[in-house]
Amino acid sequence: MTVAALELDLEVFSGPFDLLLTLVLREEIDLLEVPLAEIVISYLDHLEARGELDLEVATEFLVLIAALLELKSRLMLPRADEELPDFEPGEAAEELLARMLEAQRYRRAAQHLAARLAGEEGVRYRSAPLPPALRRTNLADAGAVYHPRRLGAALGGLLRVPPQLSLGHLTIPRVTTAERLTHLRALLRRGATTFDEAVRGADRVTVAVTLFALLELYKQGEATLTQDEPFGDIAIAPATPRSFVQQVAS
Amino acid sequence: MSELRRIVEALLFLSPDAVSVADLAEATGCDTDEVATALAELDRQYAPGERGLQLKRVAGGIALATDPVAEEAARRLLAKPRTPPLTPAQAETLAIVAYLQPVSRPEITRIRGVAAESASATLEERGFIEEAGRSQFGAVLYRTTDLFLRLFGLESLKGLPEVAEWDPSPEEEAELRDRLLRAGEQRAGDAAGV
Amino acid sequence: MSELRRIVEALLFLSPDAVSVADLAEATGCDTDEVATALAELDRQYAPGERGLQLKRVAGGIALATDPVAEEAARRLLAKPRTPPLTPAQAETLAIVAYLQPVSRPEITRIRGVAAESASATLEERGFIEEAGRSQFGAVLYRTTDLFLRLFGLESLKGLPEVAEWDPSPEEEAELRDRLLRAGEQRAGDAAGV
Repeated sequence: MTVAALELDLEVFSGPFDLLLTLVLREEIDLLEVPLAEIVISYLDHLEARGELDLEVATEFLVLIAALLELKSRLMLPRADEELPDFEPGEAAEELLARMLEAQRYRRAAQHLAARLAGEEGVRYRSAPLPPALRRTNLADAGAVYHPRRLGAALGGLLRVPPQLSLGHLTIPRVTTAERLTHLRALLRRGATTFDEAVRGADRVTVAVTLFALLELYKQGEATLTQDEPFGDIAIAPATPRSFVQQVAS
Repeated sequence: MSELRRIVEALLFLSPDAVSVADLAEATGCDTDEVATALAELDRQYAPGERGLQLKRVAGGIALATDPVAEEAARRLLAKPRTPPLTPAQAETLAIVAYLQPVSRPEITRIRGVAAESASATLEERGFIEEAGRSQFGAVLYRTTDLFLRLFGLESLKGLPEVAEWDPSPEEEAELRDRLLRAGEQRAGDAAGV
Repeated sequence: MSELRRIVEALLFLSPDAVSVADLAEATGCDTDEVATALAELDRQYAPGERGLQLKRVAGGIALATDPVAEEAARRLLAKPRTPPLTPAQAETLAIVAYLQPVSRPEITRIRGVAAESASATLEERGFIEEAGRSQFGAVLYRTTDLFLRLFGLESLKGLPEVAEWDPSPEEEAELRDRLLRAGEQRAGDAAGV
């Protein structure tokens, strides 16, 4: 089975995955209403039922679901053009296109190689050991063809610890979940707060990471969340006596 | 029949790998023109349909191989297939190594979108790819082997079609672009309204 | 020429050992008389002096073997130690064995940060390294051979160059083995993240 035929049964859509994809791209279904996590769970259920992992299908699924997640997360976050001029609309799509084209290229090359190998079916080479007379090497015939320096150099290379990767050219990991957790806990020590309050003046990335941190707080049972309507402000309240929160935060 | 032709035939029979004309010349003490003449004589003897064996130009040299006419019987006698077919993951990994060599495993992973550990390990075990040094970050680089050329019937890597041949057609690319860009426009439009 | 003759020729070419008429009959799906007829045809083709190969009747059946005319050239081509340039993987593996012997394959893998099966198999096949018993955990241990010393022009292992000479951090006093293992683990971690 291919990813395309993965049967989905979601609230907003029921049918094969490729149809959903088409409808999303044709804007006939709002991506914001599609629960991507449920699609992933459907796929995992399907894998479990099948009991084996077809890597090619899994790759295709990962590429598609990653693309959908990326589009959806951009739809959900407020834009900040001034701050991130490098995220032009369409740029992510261009990048995705380039990657899909590259993957496609090697998938076709792979088909060519597989066909080539199949075409050589029946052409066998001999793999018998040499006759005993040819297997004996006369030590006296063996001259020095290698320099011992090569060995010292190879070992020296192995002693070298590789340089640390420079992440200087990446702008994304400027803010960590841990930082935003600390920030949220500090706010909660003073009592209830709201998401808008927690991300006041923050850029897009910080907003996203703060949301992660908030979900983490909720999971840990440190806070309760209330949202009256979609896109409305989220009210955040400490879920436990303040002493406990302080204890966790310290 | 010339003695040189007989000797060359014997050397091709014994050698586990394809043998270059230069190596045949050195071993026989003849010059490369003489070896080429002997090979031409052998070519006539091994004309298609004549023998159970054929003379193949592969992996930068000459090798004796069986004619596919014997495959069924060979499988019964040796009780093993020639070489199992490639899984799609292995074929893709091999294609990337063949065209981009030397190439690191992280780069293969980036192109394929999934980890390539198991496919590259299998390809290495089967002797299709081998290590070719390390990248500046210490990641192992891979290249294809002579065995790869031999089993795929290639004389050299030049025998592979140009990589551009596998690019999607302009129409396919335009269609894919259109679909993606429309999603992008929607995103811009919707997001502006948030 | 009959197809059966061609198939029998291919089977004899592939088989490392002599093959019995019964086995040939079973593999080809023919009866032994037909195989005997095909072998008689082959006998004529392989008449002495015609080819570089001979059809031999030996204990256990029939075998293809080279004609003695090729003996000297075969020795020149195949019996010399095979000494192509070492690949980086082979040089690293050989250096680890040379300096740390006896050393197990898992340890080589840990130091290199990547599996060493194919490199150590090649080194063993070429006679550069050999097995030297087993570790307490049952892993094969390797050591270098006399051929290794010869090919590197060394009188003994004492002649190996000082490692410190190549070590960019000679101030570190820890034992060579520990330092190699630590660098290897670091490398494996980093490479995975690239």
